[in-house]
Amino acid sequence: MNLAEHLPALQVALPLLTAPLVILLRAGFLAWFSAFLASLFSFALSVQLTIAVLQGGTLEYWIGGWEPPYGISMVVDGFSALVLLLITGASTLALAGGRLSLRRDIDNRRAPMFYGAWLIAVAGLCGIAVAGDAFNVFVFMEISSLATYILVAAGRDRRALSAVFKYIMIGTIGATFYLIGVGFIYMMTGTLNFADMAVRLEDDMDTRPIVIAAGFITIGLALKAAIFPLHIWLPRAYTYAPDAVTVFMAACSTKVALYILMRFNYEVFHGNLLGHSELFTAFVIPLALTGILVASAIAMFQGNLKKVLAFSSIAQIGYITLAAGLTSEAGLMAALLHMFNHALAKGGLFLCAMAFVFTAGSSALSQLQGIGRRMPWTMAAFVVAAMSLIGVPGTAGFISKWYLIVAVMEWNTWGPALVAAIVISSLMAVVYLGRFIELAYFGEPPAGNAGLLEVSIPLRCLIWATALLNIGFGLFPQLPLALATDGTARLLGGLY
Amino acid sequence: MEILGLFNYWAFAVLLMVGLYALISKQNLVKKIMGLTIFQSAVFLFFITTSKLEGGTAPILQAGKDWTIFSNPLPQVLILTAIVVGISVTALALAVVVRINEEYGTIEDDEILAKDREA
Amino acid sequence: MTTMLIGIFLLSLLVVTAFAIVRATELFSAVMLSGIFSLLMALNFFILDAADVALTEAAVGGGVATVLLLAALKLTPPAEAPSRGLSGLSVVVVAVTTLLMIYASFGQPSLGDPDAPAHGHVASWYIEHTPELIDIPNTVTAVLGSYRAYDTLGEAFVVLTAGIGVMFLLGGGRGKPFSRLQTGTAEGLSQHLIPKVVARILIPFILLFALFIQFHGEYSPGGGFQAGALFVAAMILFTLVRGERRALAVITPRALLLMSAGGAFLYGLVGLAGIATGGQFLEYNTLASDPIAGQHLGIILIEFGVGVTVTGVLLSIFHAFIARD
Amino acid sequence: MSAAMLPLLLLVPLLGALGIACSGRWPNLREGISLLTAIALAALVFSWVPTIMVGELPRIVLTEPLPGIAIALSLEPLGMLFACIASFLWIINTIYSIGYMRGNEEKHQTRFYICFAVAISATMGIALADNLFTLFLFYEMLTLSTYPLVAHKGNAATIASARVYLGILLATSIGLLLPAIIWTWLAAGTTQFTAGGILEGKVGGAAVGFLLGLFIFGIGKAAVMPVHRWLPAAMVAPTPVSALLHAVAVVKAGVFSVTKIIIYIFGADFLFSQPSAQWLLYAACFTVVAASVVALYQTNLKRMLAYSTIAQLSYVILAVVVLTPMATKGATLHIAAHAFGKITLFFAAGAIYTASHKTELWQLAGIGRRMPLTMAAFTIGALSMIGVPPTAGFISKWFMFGGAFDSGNYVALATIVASTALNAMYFLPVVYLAWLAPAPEGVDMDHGEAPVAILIALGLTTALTIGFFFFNQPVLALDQLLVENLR
Amino acid sequence: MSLVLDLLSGLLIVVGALFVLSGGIGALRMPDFYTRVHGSSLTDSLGPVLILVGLMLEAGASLVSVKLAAILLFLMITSPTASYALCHAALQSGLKPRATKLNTSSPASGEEQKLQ
Repeated sequence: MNLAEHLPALQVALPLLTAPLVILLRAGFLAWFSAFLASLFSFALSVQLTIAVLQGGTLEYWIGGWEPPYGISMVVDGFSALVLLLITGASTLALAGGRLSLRRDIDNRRAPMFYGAWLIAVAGLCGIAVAGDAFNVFVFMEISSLATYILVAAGRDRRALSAVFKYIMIGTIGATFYLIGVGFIYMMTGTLNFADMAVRLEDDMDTRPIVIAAGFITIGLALKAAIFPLHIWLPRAYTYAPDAVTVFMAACSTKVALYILMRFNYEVFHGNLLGHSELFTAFVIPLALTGILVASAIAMFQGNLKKVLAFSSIAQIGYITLAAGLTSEAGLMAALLHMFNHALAKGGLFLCAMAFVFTAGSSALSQLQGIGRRMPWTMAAFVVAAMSLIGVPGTAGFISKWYLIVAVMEWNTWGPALVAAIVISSLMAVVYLGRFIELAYFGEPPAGNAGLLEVSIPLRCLIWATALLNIGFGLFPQLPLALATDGTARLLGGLY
Repeated sequence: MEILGLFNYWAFAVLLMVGLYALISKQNLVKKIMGLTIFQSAVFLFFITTSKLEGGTAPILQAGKDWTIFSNPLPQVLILTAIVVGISVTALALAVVVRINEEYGTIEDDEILAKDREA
Repeated sequence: MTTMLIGIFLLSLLVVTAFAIVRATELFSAVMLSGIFSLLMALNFFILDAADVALTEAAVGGGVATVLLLAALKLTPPAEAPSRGLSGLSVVVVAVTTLLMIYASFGQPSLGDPDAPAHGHVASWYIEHTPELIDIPNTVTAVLGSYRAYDTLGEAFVVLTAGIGVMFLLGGGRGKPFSRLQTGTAEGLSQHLIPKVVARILIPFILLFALFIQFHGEYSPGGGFQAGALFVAAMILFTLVRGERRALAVITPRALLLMSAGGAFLYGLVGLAGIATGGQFLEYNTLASDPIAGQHLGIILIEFGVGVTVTGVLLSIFHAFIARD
Repeated sequence: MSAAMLPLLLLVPLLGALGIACSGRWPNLREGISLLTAIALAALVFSWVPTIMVGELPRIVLTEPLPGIAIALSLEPLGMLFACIASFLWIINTIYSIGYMRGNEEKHQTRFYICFAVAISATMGIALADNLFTLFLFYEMLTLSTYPLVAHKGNAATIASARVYLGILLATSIGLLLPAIIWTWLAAGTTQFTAGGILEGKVGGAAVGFLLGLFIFGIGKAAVMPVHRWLPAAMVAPTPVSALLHAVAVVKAGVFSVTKIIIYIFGADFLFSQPSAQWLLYAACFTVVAASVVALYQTNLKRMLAYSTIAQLSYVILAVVVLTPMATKGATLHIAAHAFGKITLFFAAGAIYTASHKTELWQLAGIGRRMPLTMAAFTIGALSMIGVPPTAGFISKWFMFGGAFDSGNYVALATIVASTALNAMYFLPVVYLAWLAPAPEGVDMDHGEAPVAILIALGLTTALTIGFFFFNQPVLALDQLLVENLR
Repeated sequence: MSLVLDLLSGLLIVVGALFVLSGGIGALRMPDFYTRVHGSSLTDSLGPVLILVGLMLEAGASLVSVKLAAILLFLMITSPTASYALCHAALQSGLKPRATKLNTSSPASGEEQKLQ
């Protein structure tokens, strides 16, 4: 047998099947280690997939050997590969960097369960990224969500629990809305396979149920993707989850919802639904704009580093949706690139935040005063990642912002206004990040922790690796560009 | 008759409404979960409705039985899965509620919020 | 026509029950009502020709969910605080949603409309080709176990995840991992004659029925999940009458953990076996020399896996809740 | 020399920074390394002069992250001139800093020297930038690397003004410059600096004036009013930093970028064929006069110098705008001349502060008798600012004046005359005060000259200020090249 | 013959339904908990029996009637047990029957003696 052709299936199966073994372990370290290995291997797998996609174009895999639409198919194109890289990479990074922090957050005997849930979350997200079948997406969305709830609920603060309950409720509403939408589409087309849907939808252009279905699916996924104003679950979940979990989630969980959102709207609805593009734009862009501005504004007044970053995430999601809402090739490029680059930057920032919390014991800004002088290396990396988030040239963030602005400029007469909004929000980002950086370097350390020390060397190296990635992909963005181009082409297949 | 054929959809709509309402506006967490269950069952009902075929029977092709029309098996399969997902979510949510009750001493949403604020 | 009228009657009951659930302030009565709700729902499913779904809904909604809710209520305040009337926002959201649905409904094929698109295409293909491709009577099981086995794999893992979650959050009582779970309440109802005797009589039958559902799923409604639920029902009954200590002696927490993990893992292994024997992931044709036999083997194996996982997980959840006090 | 050697100019200071970081524990070694780096860099830069003189334009593309957006370096006469000034003054500045930092027992000296080196590297990048994108990249790098320098003291007031510094520079660059660059890219399809400009026929009408505005105010470092606020705010920095800001790197980078954009992106002829671009002349004139007037009312020495800088910068812009070959030469000359003069003045101010901790003008009464050397240097610097021969200032002013006269641009003429008078009005009183006025009561006069390192630096710059009056041929030659390239 | 069977089964079913109905009414109208349970449980065990028997007559001798018989059996076992458990639980939680005066011992304790 030739494993290479089974890559898509293995990508999901590997973490999924390791999980049950992990929960049987007794010791925390073993559990962590096996979870880390599994995550590492699935990262290797997604690298393999990426190479395969770049060389051979889109891969399709028929599970059980049943031809779609009768069986379930997996489809891997540039976009999926990009998301896969994010998921597995983020998980590996968070596991590798977060060992000590997690060991402190989760007591040794519950650890196996925790890491099992972690692997299942990875598998679920990967499953969504490779899915070619609408209902299958639902199933794996639920797998990943349930696992993520567990991860968040592991936070030490009791507020993690109330946060996770809210998260469960909203997440389930989102998933169920999505299910309703899929149901409507199935009712009108009799199929669940994305490609097949696109074909069969052409027969009944915008019958009522399809329009409603589009609405339900978009809103349901917007709930999952925390698109403003449906973001209420995100800040608390990010803030009170264990720090390493936040690194993982921030880098990929909402991205995956956005991924499937764009999949559906572009591959299935656009082109098959009269005026859907206009409707989509009209629906998404105002939300995205307000999201960008309001969330950045809120972030400027938060007293907690993780909250600041969480709100900034909402703003960044706004960027992605804005770009996606332009329904233009440049817009899609920008959206895909920004997914990748934002994940890099935010991952790095949360990783540093994790290091700070690990030493200072709290993510409250007041506790982090002067941390920059105690932990120069980590802080320097933080600054680099921050610049990438702001979009300073030479960093990854700049690339996507450039594409975004260009896309917006050539959109229509409103372009300049949008550019103004983007610029303003970037300046707000300067403010809320600069605020922390300034007080980290010049603030007076609080009484308790005057003698803080740097985190361990390996973690420092990891942090710096992330920071350097931010610069590297800013100077040599060929890889994400190639993937984004491929993904865009496929998405636009539905549009023209 | 034609209109009555849509009754299932309306029932589905109303159930969805009731569930969603309980989910959003009830303060008691267990009540929220019950609302969630209703909400989801409504969707199940909807799917199964799409599977029904006039004069059909359950899609079990027994030899000797001379049924020719069978209802649509696919939505049934989907809902089997969905039901299981639903119960899993319920179980997890209940566990969280229990923990919340231990930590906060209440399962009323507004009181929990108040306690978070003062913390 | 009559079925439709019965359907309408049941649906109305369903709606009424739903309102009753929302309005009830006594959580216990709300739980009971939701049990009734699920059974009504099951009836609806049945008259809509969805035997498997009906069975599952009855087992899950009427059985497992109710037990879980009760177990949770044992640990939480039993009554709902007086709520402050309708909240504006929610009413608006809700109303909008409903109107959307009803608006949409007019474009939809009416109940049982034979030429609705849903019945063409994929569905009819299943009906036609299952006999020669898989050759088992119950098309639902065929689709569930083979055509869309991947979804079912996901289903099994959703259950496992829920189990993990509960075991992680509640553990085996305070500060103990689930595998060390033990409990104080020894006796249960064992000194009460009537329940004891009745349980003695019933449990074997329930187990028997569970096994029937498990392994007869290809021919009649049923399958791993329903069987698992029934199995759990039997075990719960046993626990009630003989006390947890006995129950945990019969199936230790560690064993429960093994079952939960093992079943799901078995399912996955079947999938990998497909690859190992030169097929695709979750392809059964290659499992045996004869494709049909392979399909049967595969379906039986995965159904078994699902059953084991469900049993393990649901029981663990039950015990985790009980041990928490 | 091959273009492949260009990146060295950036790498040397960065390596120096690394070395400084590693040798932080041993001050002598650390400062030795900084000095060594400075000298090495200057040597490298000057070794390029002959190549440029023969009219070569070495160019190298480092990477091309986005199609049409490359990080590329190239060396043309203007950049050559700027690089020479910056690298050479850096040596002197380093010597001076050693004296100053030790003299005042400043904290975090390692951080100081590191940031200093990085800043110089960024400056080199600006000098060598081959397109707007590269320019922007190093422009931001310069801003960020100088922020810690400005905030060096780290007390509340300092941080506040440092915030103003960073805020204005970042806000203008991200908010105005970046959109301007993107606009240019969308319009012209490239952002490469090309003799004669790339925008001709691509944009027209009012858009030109608007785009020009985005550029001019986007480059906050050029301190055209009203985006000059950061410069006085940055006065909280230690004197070597002020010198770096005012003479060596930052503001020069500003006017240099403006000049480069006007002549290489718009293309001078095209730009000033557009009526909508004429406002720049008046903006520059206004800044010159207004800043000088404000300087009149300053009572703090360094603030006064700051406003004088603002005025002098707009001279350069003014000269470029006047736009005869002669005036363009004047502009480039003035970049150099002002650099020498202003650095002298700042060194003097720093020397006074080090020796006597005096910052206010009234305290300087009679200080000339205590610190004759320092004040002599100060006087020469002041004269150069006013433009009295035999100082550097005279040369540049002469060319500008001539240029303005040729083009019959009487607004420019009037401005130059007026501001010269104003300069005299605010510099001469200080000189008078320092030498002739009696010492006021309550001011201790029992201090001598500043440390010797400071005096050496001071002497060097003074020598330059005067020397430039006699030996300015190389610069003129470079200018000639530049002007020929343009035509 | 079949006519007779039909009539008989119909009769049984109707009567059974009536019993169930009366049980329902009783559950609503009876004065206190125990009496309600009593009413409903009695009719619950009788009504279904009649209905099932009626159905078995309809089905004749076939697999279906076997299944029905099984259901019947389980009903006979479970529904009394259920009512027993219900009352017992109520008694445990201290709910006293609202009984008018009997002999000296209080009804509640009397109940309990019966139980042990």
